[in-house]
Amino acid sequence: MSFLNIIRRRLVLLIFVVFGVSVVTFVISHMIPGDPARMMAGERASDETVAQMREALGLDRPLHIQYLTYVGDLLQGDFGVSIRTQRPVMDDILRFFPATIELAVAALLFAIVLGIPLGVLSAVAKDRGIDHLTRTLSVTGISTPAFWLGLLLIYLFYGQLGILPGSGRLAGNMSPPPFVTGFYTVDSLIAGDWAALRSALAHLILPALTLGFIHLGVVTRQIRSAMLEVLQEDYIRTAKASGLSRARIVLDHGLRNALIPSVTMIGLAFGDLLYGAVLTETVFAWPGMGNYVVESIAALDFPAIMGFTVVASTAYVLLNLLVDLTYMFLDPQIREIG
Amino acid sequence: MSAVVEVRDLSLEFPTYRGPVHALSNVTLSVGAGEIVGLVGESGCGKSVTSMSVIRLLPPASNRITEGTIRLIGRDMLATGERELQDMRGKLVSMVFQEPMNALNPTIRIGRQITQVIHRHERVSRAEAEARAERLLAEMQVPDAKRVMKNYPFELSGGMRQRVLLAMAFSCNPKVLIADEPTTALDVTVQAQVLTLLREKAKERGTSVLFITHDLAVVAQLCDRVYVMYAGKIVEQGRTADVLRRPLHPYTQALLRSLPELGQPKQPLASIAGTVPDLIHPPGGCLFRPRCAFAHDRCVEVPPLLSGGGEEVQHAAACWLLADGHRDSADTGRSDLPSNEATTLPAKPAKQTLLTLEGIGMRFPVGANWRGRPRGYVHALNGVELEVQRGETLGIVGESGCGKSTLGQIVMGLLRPTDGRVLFDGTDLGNLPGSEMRRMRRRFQIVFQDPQASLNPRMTAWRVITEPLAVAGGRTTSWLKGKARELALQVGLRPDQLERYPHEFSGGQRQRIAIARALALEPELLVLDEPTSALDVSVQAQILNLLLRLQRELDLTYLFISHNVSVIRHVADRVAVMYLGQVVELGPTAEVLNHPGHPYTRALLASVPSLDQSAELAAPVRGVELPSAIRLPTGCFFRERCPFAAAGCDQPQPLRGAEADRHLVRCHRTGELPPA
Amino acid sequence: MTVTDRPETLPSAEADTNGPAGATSFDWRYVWYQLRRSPLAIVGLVIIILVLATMIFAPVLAPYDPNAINLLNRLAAPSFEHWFGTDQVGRDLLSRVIYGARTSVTVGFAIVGISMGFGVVIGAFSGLAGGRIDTVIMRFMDVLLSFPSFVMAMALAAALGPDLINAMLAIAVVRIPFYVRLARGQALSLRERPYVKAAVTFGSSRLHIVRRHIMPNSLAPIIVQGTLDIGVAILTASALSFIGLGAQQPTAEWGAMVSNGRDFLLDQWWYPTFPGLAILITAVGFNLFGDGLRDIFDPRLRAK
Amino acid sequence: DPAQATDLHTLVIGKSGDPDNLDPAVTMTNNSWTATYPAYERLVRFKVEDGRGTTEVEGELAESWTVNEDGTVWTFTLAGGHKFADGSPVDAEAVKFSFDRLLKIGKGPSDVFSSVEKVEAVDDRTVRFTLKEPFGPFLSTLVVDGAGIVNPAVMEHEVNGDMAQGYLADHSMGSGAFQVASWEKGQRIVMEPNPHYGGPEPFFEQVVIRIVKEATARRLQLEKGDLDIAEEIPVDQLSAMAEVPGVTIVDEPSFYVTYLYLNNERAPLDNVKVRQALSYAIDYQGIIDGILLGQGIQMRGAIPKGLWGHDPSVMQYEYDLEKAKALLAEAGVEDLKLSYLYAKTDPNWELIGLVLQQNLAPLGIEVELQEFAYPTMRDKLDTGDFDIAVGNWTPDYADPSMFMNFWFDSERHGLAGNRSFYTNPKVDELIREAATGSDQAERTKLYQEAQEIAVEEAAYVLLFQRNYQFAMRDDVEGYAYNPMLLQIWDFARMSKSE
Ligand SMILES: Nc1ncnc2c1ncn2[C@@H]1O[C@H](COP(=O)(O)OP(=O)(O)OP(=O)(O)O)[C@@H](O)[C@H]1O
Ligand SMILES: Nc1ncnc2c1ncn2[C@@H]1O[C@H](COP(=O)(O)OP(=O)(O)OP(=O)(O)O)[C@@H](O)[C@H]1O
Ligand SMILES: [Mg+2]
Ligand SMILES: [Mg+2]
Repeated sequence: MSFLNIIRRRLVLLIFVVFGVSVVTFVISHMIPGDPARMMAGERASDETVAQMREALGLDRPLHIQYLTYVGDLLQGDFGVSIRTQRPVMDDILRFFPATIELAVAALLFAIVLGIPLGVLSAVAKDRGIDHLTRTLSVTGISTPAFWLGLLLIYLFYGQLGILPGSGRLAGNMSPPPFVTGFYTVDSLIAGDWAALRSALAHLILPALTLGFIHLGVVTRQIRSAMLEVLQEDYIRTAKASGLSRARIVLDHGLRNALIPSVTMIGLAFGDLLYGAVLTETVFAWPGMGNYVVESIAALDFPAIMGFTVVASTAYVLLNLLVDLTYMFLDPQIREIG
Repeated sequence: MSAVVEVRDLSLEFPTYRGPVHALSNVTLSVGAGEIVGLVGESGCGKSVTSMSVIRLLPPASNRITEGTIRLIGRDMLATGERELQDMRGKLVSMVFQEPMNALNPTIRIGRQITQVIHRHERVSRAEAEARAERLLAEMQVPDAKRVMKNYPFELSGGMRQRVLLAMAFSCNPKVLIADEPTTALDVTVQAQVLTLLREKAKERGTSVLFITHDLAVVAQLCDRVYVMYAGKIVEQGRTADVLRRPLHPYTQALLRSLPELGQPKQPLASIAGTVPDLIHPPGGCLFRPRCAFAHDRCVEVPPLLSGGGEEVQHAAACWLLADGHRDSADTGRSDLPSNEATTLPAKPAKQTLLTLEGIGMRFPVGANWRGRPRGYVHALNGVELEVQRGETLGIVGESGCGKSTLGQIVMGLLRPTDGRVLFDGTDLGNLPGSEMRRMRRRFQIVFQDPQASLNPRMTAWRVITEPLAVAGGRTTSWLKGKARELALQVGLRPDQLERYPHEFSGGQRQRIAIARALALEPELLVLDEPTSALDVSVQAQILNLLLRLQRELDLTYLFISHNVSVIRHVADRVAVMYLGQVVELGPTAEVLNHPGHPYTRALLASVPSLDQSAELAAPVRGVELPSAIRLPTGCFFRERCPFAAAGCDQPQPLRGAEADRHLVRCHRTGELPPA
Repeated sequence: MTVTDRPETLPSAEADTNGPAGATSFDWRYVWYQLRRSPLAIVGLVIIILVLATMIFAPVLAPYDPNAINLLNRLAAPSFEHWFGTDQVGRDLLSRVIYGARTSVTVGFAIVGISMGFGVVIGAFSGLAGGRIDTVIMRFMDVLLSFPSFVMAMALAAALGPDLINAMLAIAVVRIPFYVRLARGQALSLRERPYVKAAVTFGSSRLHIVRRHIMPNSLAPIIVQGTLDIGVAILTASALSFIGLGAQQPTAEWGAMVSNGRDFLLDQWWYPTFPGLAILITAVGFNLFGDGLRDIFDPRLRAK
Repeated sequence: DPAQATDLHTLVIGKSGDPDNLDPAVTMTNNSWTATYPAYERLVRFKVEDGRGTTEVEGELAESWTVNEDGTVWTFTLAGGHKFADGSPVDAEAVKFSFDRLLKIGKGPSDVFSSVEKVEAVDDRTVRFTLKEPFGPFLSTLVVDGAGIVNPAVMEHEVNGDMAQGYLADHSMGSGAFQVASWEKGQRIVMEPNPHYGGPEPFFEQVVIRIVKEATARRLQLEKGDLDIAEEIPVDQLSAMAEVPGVTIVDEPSFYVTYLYLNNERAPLDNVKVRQALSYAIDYQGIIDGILLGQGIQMRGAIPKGLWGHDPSVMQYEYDLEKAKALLAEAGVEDLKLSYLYAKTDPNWELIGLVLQQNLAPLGIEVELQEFAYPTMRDKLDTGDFDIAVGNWTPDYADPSMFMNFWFDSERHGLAGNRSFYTNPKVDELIREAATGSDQAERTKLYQEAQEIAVEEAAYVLLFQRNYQFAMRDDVEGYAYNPMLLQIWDFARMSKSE
């Protein structure tokens, strides 16, 4: 399949996904009891106030009109107004997005940097002690409830040892660095604000560890099984018969080929980070999308939930596209034929 | 002659969950300097294990060497450390494997894969290494070596890859080359080229070669000396000519006699009954004893290698017969050949066409462009016209990818041709309604190549055999079981084994099950798609015999597909030679194979290695790649590779013949060709 | 009769020279042999058995009524009477963790059962049908896969009312596509197997092929996946409970217990710790065992 | 001794939830008021006496006021000297602008002022409010957050006729002592002094409101000195925290009450006997001791203790299982199955449900806990789709009408307040009369009379009046508790010692 073909398929999928997500959330939002107008007007508002609100929100119009209006606005980047914060959903999301991405990237880096060597080690030492150890670690990672691990880490590193902060992105008495990327670590580096950098890093460690631990398991397991499969390919035997060193065989011939199928897996794992992020952000009060959506759900703030799901699924589809392209780039068979 | 490879008394076992597999027992062999030594034997007899052990390539944890020594160029390989072994591999001894498709790393460019080996063993600059790699490729007759250096393996054909692997193997001028069935996966025409190349280069450089194969003819063409293995033991050894001409061991004798090239066409072959012993519980004494026609009391003891006497140097076999003087040559003793009663062929009934293929074309879409439309088509079949007469065997022969299986599937109605019609007994299968098609289907059945894959692993044998009957419904289990027993007996299976699952049978038995299933509906036509190519020659002989007998007894019509010319020669009444989805030659078997009219048929026949050592192996096609079936050549499809190409070949060729529809050839120069 | 045609009456005819059973066939001895060599899978199996036993014998094992509140004995530290301490309304945590096994494991099995059941049927049908139907179904599944599944589950659970059954359904629905893909892949590859083609040649119906050939032969990888998924399902369900969208009071459910206990982490560390450990251990059990099974059944990983 | 982690001149508050919106005409949540209340000034404010806030009002922007005979026209004279953060004076125009804006936007906070017909700026320092009808609590409504005076210059930020809602959502433009300097959503709000503030110069140079969602984390940060004030510490942890050196627990009675709605229109709770039985079956002290760890008192009547109008002698139900059984028998019902509707909004609600299950079991009543997301729960409350539900209530302004008129007026069926669907024409009459009167003694009498009836009829199960607690470093000074101003601090009057 060609690059163009992949892109086309993903973009068509994106249309369907956005359509599907918007319909589903829209239906859900109208299935629930609870009148958004009343929620926005406040607990003790009078009926007139609520009616006025309903009209302002267009909630008095027929459902399909409401949906069409919503989709029309959506296409113009207008996600509506949050019931809870009464601010444009898009503004909110843009504000929280970088935090989540920063956390996810940090977690993924942790998982990859540690997971690939562990996976390779485990495959090379299959069925020996180190393999059992690594597999135990990876299975534990996969099996650990993130919310619980987060709590334990807070208890230990913040509560007992007091060496790392347990919530937020930055020490409370610090101002965030000027916005460039939205990543505090990167931005403070750019601004040369070392204190902020230190604080941002310190705040990042525990949540990234929590989130990364699960994915460490995923990555390790994936690399291990891909390596095991690759290591028994005929070309590995050829390499051995040519006297190539073990390191060269494992890293150049083995890992190179094991990484190709792993890209997809790891890419999809990155998509799953969102799921983990919801819980991790809740536990660490990390001001990101996950946190935002949990609060929105608690308040049944459907404009916000819909906005989030649309953005998240779009991001997911685009991420998949990126993964596909990377995959094609890594696999010469696909790259060269195009 | 000082031996560069010396294996002495090597015994090796693999621990498995069912107990240790005694893969090698007391194997002793040697390869002298500059010598090409063959190691032959049927599947699973331990050839690969032996070869891998020589350079200690088996993962240490998976096996245990229980006794013996291995010396390579004077070095004790069992006492050598892993580092040193690595230094030796690729430099002193290199290895070429069977599957060229997978033996190269798919993600590294060819050039780097070769230079990597050079760099590993020699301190040379990058430029030097690259220059050398390119020279090597050129030497291995890789056209356009410079470009190939930058290619990835998938961009090369199988033959090219095997050349690249040879280049890699020769890159550091090793003393010894171990080649483990390097040509088994290749087409005969390519095999001929690669073998010629291998022999030349080895002789040129004085490299010793340990050549592993299951094909006795290849040994005949290539090797100075040969070792015959059976069930992990060397059973016979000697100069190639001696062993092939005067085999000493009953196994070697039987093996040779089960080759179809040595049998009379359509006559039963002397197969070896039974199967290879289970190496977990090997029979005591001589391992061949249970299948041996000459077995006697002494055979419960392990026989040593005994000289065959006479003037033949080093010709020896592990058989008590030699010691006891029961016999001294293959010509004496009981003959396994059946009596001549079967040789009288039944008179052919009047010609009656059972199957007609009219202008069959088949295209498969490949790839997809950005709109999801195919980017091109594989032209698997291009206007095939054939008729099959009731009661005959029509053989279809051709190299891999020429469309044989596709044709078989179209006949079976498993694929719908893009062009043309299939008429069975006068009925067009293309526009039959579902129910009638279902009824029609019972009249023709198919047997596939891979007996393992053709049986559902989760059904017992009797269920497999009676599945066609059960599908029709309305039969009791006991009736079905009874039927299964009948069919089993018919194909030579023990009825008491019918409760077993397919994986509990040997390959030959599985193929018998598949045949029994095909017979269940009492069909008139059987399509046999390479029914024996996954089997060992001894088992192949059993199956061929069975098929011939069934045809006689049940008056069956066969469409017999094979890439093996000898098999076709043995079973077919008429033969169609296919090339790139076309029938290029068609006629009575003997006529086509003895007086081929098409340059391609000639090339094909010339490439088939012969047991007759004097028949020099030739590589008669030009070293041009097989054209792609996606972009078909214009004119005659064989034009670019044809040594006789001339003006006029750029026009499409029709099938034509002197005597109408007896011997047809798709070549306008047939008459002008020099005698073969 | 000639030599060549005699039935193979040799005692050693059982030979299977190709080593262990073929890629998809099932040989208990082989499975057991491999399991024995894989201590981790055994550990997993033991954990699963223990958890299942806990689930079944909860009434016998639990020292107290898991729902009996005792406001006078709130947040008691682990002691001889209350091994795991008590929660903020004085319920015995050990008893609640034991009863929690019932909730969590049942939910895990139910989720996998539902998604597997629907997924396999849809997938096998889609794969075998091919063509336009297949395309439409798979595009639909692609869409479903791109949904932010956990958030969808959250939204669904929130909208339908927080409730274990709703959470279960929500999670199961978003997991269906995985099984559809798996089963379809199996069907697609099995469809090309000669024995399926052979079945076509003697006029088998589609139903016969699915029942006799596709289903039995695609089961192993699907069951392996299912085993691994139970761990995931338990985790996901507990995560939903953790954010308050799953099990409701007074049902004992591990995720909800961790959630309730999080505020007490500093002084009453045992409250969130034990139920969290229970989730971890159970998930580890299913994952270890599933991993082991996969190693055994994955033909690609089999030693050649 | 834990390190002083924060600057001396910075006050750091840790709260559990992010404010939603900082526009006083929009926001309805206490979390927002923490920032908006100090950022704006109002015409009047609560008096502070002896370091404690009272529920009586005094002038803030207003110097004095008069009301006409029938209580429909209020005229305020502004004190002068108050300036917005941009230096412009707070004049009558600004007051008129603020109320016009509030009413035009028409969101939640405007609801209290639905009786206002018009606001006029008579001159620079005089504003006149005309009411549609007399409204007893009018003066006390002027202390609510929504009555904050906004700088009319805000209209420069108006977009598409939104009356600058977009801008004020995350900025402030008031004359209060501290203005919002920045707000990183979900993380913190930083407030800085208003350079033109009319009052004495504040001690703090900066106030930081940090969002720390986990109670545990808030507690740890306070103990370590990273926070000066930590809100919403679970009762279980208060005693442990009190032990930590440097930490003070503020623990005061509040008007924050928790009670059960009994659906008066649905059988069997339409039977007064059954309702009374329930009221007798509940172990009030058990709940207070067990759930609040004793940090509260059982309610006595609807008007909480501490608010004027409270009647210390009104009947109070007590735990009496026998009586409950007898009443139930009298009602002739048995094997009841009742639903208990709640949400996660207040963690106590779930615990109350569990206790309820236990308490009612001996009566043969099975209670089914039904948890919903809060909006869903409210919808069910609105439509009367429940048997028993739980609710919390705090008054918006310091007037018993906040309880009596909201809870018992049959016109408010299903609205916030009368979610028991209680109907009694006599009570209606009494409380409506009380609401329009302007004489406090008169009104008290009317309310107490109504209250007696309603309590007797057990419209609600009145559970408890909870204490308001938070933790504070003990070097923070100048905090004056006011039960009307929960989660609101008067930063201008607070300081820290070295
Ligand atoms: N890793 C292994 N574990 C168990 N048994 C093995 C292993 N490798 C090989 N064997 C067994 O050892 C025997 C010899 O195998 P080997 O691969 O040498 O046969 P071969 O002669 O090369 O056959 P083929 O022609 O099929 O390549 C066979 O019975 C095989 O089943
Ligand atoms: N389903 C398919 N899709 C695309 N191409 C196909 C398909 N089936 C066969 N082909 C192509 O059609 C050509 C003929 O294939 P076919 O299997 O008939 O060859 P064959 O002569 O049987 O070869 P072999 O000896 O290797 O079995 C090949 O180039 C093959 O790649
Ligand atoms: Mg081999
Ligand atoms: Mg074929």
